[in-house]
Amino acid sequence: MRTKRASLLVTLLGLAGLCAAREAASYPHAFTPQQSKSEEELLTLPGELGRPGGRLVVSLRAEPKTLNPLTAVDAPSREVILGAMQADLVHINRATQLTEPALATSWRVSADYLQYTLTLRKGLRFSDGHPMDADDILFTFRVYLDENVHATQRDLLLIGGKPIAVRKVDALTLVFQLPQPYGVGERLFDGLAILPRHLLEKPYTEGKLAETWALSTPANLWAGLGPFRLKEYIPGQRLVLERNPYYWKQDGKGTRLPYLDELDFLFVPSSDAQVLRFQSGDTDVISRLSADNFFLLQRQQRGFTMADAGPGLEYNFVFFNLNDLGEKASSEMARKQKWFREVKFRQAVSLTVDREALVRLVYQGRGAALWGPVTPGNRRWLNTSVPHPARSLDQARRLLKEAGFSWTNASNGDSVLVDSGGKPVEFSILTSSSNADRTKMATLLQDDLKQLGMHVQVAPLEFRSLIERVTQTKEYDACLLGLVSFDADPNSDLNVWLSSGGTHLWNPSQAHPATTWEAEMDHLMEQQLSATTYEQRKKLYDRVQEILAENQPMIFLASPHILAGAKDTVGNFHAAVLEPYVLWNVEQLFQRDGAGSNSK
Amino acid sequence: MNALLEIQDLEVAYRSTAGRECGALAGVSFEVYPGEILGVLGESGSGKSTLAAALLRLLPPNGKFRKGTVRFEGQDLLRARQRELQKVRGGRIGLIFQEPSMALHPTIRTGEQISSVIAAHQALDRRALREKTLQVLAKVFSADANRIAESYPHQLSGGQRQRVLLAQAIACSPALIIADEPTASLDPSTQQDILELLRTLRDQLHCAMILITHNPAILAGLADRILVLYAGKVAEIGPASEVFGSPQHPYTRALLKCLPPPLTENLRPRKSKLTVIPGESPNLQQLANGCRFEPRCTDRMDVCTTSEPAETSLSRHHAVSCFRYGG
Amino acid sequence: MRYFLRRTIQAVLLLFGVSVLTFLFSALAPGNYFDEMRLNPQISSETLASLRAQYQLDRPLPIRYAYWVSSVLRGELGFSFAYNTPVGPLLWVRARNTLLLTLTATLLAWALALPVGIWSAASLGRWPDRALSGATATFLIVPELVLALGLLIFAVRTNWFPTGGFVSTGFETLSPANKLRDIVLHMALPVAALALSSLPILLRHVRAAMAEVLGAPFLRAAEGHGIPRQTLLFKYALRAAANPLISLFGFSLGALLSGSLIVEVVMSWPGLGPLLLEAILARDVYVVIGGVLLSTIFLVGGNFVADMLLYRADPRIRTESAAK
Amino acid sequence: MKLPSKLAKWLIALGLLHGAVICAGFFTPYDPGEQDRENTYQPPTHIHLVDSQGHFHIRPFFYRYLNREDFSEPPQEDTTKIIPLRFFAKGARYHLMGFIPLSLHLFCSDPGSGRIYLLGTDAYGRDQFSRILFGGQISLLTGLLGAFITLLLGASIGTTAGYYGGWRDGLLMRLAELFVALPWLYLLFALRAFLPLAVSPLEAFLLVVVVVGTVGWARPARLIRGIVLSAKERDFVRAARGFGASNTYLLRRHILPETAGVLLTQAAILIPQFVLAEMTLSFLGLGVPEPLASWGNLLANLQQYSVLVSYWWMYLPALAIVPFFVGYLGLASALQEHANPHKIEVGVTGDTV
Repeated sequence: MRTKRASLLVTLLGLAGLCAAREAASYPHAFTPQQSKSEEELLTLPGELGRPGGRLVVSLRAEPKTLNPLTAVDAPSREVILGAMQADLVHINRATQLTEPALATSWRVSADYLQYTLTLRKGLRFSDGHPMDADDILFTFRVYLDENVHATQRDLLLIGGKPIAVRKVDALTLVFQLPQPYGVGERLFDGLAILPRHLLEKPYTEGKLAETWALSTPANLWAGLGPFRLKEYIPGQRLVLERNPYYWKQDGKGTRLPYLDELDFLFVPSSDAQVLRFQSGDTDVISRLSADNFFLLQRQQRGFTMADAGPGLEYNFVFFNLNDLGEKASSEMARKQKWFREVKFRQAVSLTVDREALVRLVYQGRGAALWGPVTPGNRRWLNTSVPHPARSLDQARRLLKEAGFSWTNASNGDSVLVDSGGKPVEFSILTSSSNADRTKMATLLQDDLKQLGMHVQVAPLEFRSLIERVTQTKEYDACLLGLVSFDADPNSDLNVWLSSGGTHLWNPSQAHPATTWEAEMDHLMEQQLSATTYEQRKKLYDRVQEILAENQPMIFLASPHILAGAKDTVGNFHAAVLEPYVLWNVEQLFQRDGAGSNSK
Repeated sequence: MNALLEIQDLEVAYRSTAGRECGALAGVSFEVYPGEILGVLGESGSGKSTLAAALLRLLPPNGKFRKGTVRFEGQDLLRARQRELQKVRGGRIGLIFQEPSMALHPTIRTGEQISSVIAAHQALDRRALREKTLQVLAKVFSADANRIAESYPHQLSGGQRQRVLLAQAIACSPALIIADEPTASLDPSTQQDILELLRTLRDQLHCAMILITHNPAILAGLADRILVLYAGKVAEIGPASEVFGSPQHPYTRALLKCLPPPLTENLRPRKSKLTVIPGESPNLQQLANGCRFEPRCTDRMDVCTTSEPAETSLSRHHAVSCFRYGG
Repeated sequence: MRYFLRRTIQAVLLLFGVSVLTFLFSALAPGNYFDEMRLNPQISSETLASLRAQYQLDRPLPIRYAYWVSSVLRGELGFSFAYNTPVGPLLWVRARNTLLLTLTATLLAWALALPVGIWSAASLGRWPDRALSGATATFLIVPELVLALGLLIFAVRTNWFPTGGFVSTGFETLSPANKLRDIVLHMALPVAALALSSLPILLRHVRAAMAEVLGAPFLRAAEGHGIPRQTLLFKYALRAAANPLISLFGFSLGALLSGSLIVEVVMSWPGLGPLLLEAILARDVYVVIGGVLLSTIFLVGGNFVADMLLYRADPRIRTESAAK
Repeated sequence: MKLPSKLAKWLIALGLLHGAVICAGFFTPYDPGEQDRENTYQPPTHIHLVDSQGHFHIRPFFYRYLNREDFSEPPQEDTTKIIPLRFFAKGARYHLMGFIPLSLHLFCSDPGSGRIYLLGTDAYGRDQFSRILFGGQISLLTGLLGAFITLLLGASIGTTAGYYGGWRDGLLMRLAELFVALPWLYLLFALRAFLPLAVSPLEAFLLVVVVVGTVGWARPARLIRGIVLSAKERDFVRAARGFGASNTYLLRRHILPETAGVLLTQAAILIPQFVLAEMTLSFLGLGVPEPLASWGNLLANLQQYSVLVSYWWMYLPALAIVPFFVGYLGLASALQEHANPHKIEVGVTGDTV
């Protein structure tokens, strides 16, 4: 056996949350619909005027698996499809985190928040030149909602278990009927690619939709509404996209976007190799940089623009196994769960964590300490009044003493924490072995907790084994994980806070909330779902954050900054804290020298 | 007549794994003349094989020449360059090893093993090489040279293998053949065949031969001169008729006493012979002062325990190392 | 001929065994492909169940196995959950790239290991041998991954070699000669990493096998016949030491598809490595089983070649099997 | 019997190296798991005899490094405070050879005065020197026991297959092929699922040994089989069999000795490989758990690109391990020479038989 440790694909828990938010669309920039030749209604983007032509090369950590938005669930496929090849009706701007017009130029909400009327942009064409109209949208939603297609988007379009209904008013107007009131439903449309009926209707009726648009699809059988379209796929090596000549955006001077002629995705399966290839000039932009590599590149001064976009939406935390295990629980597990259920125990653990050291040692300072799930990067939803208690071993000890714990001296002279039954407090923390940052955090935590006399073992597990343990078999003591909100809106974490949610990690999918504070959180989350103003929602969500801080079901640790880089020659490079961190404005990126990356 | 091979005061030692040295040959001198057969007689451990190896500088890595010269056709082999030496080995001096089953490469066809020897000394093309190989084989096999050439050693009998070794040795018509126990592992009738063959070859090729053996019977009637080796020293050297007729050294006498009537040797002669001479051959790592044969000698004198005898000439061709003759 | 037939039957049985065991392990390994979606709040557990049902993941193991075997017979080698395509074509393309890399590296490693190992054995215990032993010891502890990374750093610093991949971005526009040059340049580092990581082991074996035979009487005999040293070492000694080396060579051939995983990942070589590694982690089981099966075929092939070579090289084995 | 000098030399060298590892607690100043979070990635401490004013001190001393804001700057020594080295001083508690409780260290500094890092510190500010020596205890034992298990399995299976031949050979060799062909990564995932999460260090270690030992037998088995195959066809073995020698006698006297060379070579190769295999297992959560040190752990740090190019002292563990591996390889060669009968016997009697 000669397999050695590989820096395996760091699988972030990409919690893609596409949820509704009730807020009026307010735009920082003026979008002026402009009538251009032959009924085309192009969207004009502000920003630096670019230079058409050239090629941009980006590395992907894994090969995309498909070009079919219905079956794409892996991060690379989504990044390619949603980021560069497809377009949605309404788009969440990754920089402002607000909704803005896309394929739909405007939307109207009925007074009862049950009806959304969308107006389509005029003169839209798919990348193969075929015109797009309301029938394509009807087709798209029929496909998404068809149970036999197994589209993962289907669940999004069910509200309260009932599907959204779509009705065509005329060629450019559609009415979406929601089964129950829902905040700003327009956020639902982000990420829903519109499918070309003229290409997909046949496979759909034949029941072969899932297999269509595999990577080997000939370029002429593929069409989308995004800035780029398929040119060529070379298995294992790269995916080449070319400029969509029918794209519906233009720059301030009326030049049709995108600027780039070609967008190349190279498959570079190791993160270190990605850095090296960026360093050697093979790729033009890089994102998801670790702090170490960020410093490394910054130090080199090889003509890179390095960008620290600030704290992202990833929050890392430890949680204990609070599941109701019933008869399944061993006596040992029952004893441990008695500690874990004790809120003072959790608070003591939280007080012992040296968050400052985590940020310094794990993120080399490019991160933020966390006391709640909302990171400082998400200013609109951060509850600034949640207390940030300083690390205090004395206070932690006092809490533990109050909860009936005490200390004895072990044979080797170490002080050992014991529970009321005299048993030493020992437990293990699961963590994903492929994520170096989290393993490091766990090791630091282990050392922190040793000072309380807790004997903690770190158990790094391969990711899927970990998920199975946490969500299926529930055989674990504690677990260190991280979640990334796809969208800065609280609703993206709905299933984390609802006690019935599948990602309510410490005790998922409960039939009834196990505790009063969980019941209160359920109530608050549901309330904010139907609340109509930002202020109302913010107040409700602030209370959720307070409950979390009081009860510490998750002990929040730290959040890394979003670090990215680009060659100096790449114009309009602005890293965002939302995915895709760098390619979110790919239609505006351009090569200053026009040549693009192709040095060798 | 000029000597073909002249060995003077040859001393060889081995370094043991513990790092100590022990002498295997201690000042051996003799000559070999063109066309003659010199029989070298000695029991196990007397240094016979070392002598054979030393002549061609084939000592194992832990063997070392201490002093002496080996002059062959006017060239000092011990100081010759590797290239020169290689020309002599197999070209001018043919070598026959004692164990035919181990001296042949197990996975190369015999014909190829012979042609390799030829190719090492003569620039011939493939066909000529093959022809020459078959010719050489024909000299040692009355028939079937082709089949033998295509065979692997393990497919041949002991006698056949020994003939192949012979063929390798004579392949380049050498001036001297050194045969180290050529018949030791063979049954008596095959032994006779091989000895007969050796004699024939000598007559055909007019080469000299050093025939090393522990068995005096083999040398009788074949060797022109006899050299008796004991514990790395020459005990007695002289014409075969004289040495066999009137052995002078006590060791030679003891050795010849155990000679059974000719042609009735049993299969494993070594054992029966050596039991007759009392005592065991000396441990060369722990030599006392004095004559090396002294502990086993029936004629020992006082002087024998304190110093070593020198070679004394009895006649022009006959010399003995024993105090009885002056020493 | 009968021997050949017997080997074929054995190979089929082996493949059967490997596939059954891999299937079992895949069932035992925790989690399945759709588990990652479990943490995705967009997707309900009903959808997950229906997806699992669609791919028959909810069926009992024997049925899944039967389903897979029928797919193998169709030449598809099963169906990839992630790629939504048959596994066969996924594997072929990448296996070709892997072979290009590993075959070159293996041949290079052997071409280096033989002369150097023989030289080392011939100077056993003297300084060249000692220096070499030190060097092999050093290389033995350098993990393949570190070696590959080191070479990449070298490439970045010197700019002499590309830092990974198979061809440059503008490959299509190059002239045939430049295309060849481009591929060779891209191959240089991964080949070097692979060759260097297998070299110490090969060297040790060549040296040991040669040291074993160098004291043999027939070599001294051959030396006594004036056979030149080159012939002595490279023909006589090497042939005598061939048996263990041929077995080892069989292993080298067998590892052609499976031995380059890490290097491929680090050097972003479009071979089987990245595909299989991702498939293993994502529990895309049929891709894994297909990959395992493919490398098993190579293994069997490698052993078969080794047996054939042994049969050719050692007449004693030939005689023995003829006698049977 | 007296050992040949070369063998003795290697044995002594390895003995000294292992001695240092076994008595790691005494030779190292600190507990290998102790974190010094203020001093992560510290370069090795310099030991001085002459201070910044040019005064000579009899007692060796060192300076602390000033903390750096940015890791890219070279570290500066704080020359205002001389920290003397203390020899045979009391420090962290440890168990010598695992059972003698002691707190005596060969060298350390006064508590609270600043810490000495002979080989620098890692990402957690742990003393690398201590980690290397303590890590050796686990890794060497893993390598030795693992190699022993592998070779024992390999030799017995290979010998059985080669010696008895026939259906046994076929079966065992197919089994070996199966073992080589199996996807071990999968098996290990499966294995991990069955094991309790929090394994004690001892359990974890035994697991590593067993996993490492049982996975690798196929290759040695095949090599051994090849040798046994040819050995049993040697004339003297055939002869001995003809005389009615028993199988056990033949195996013990004639066949197994032939395999010694390959076994020893394999051992010398396997020990380093197993030390590294531990690294892979750690990745799967099967290896030696943090914060325990092992050589596999230490080398794993090098797999990060940023570490590889930024902190040169992180290479030192690799350098420290080299002498052990050179020692094992040298020992293997010496043993091989010792075991090889031709070369030595020839010299002593002068006649080869």
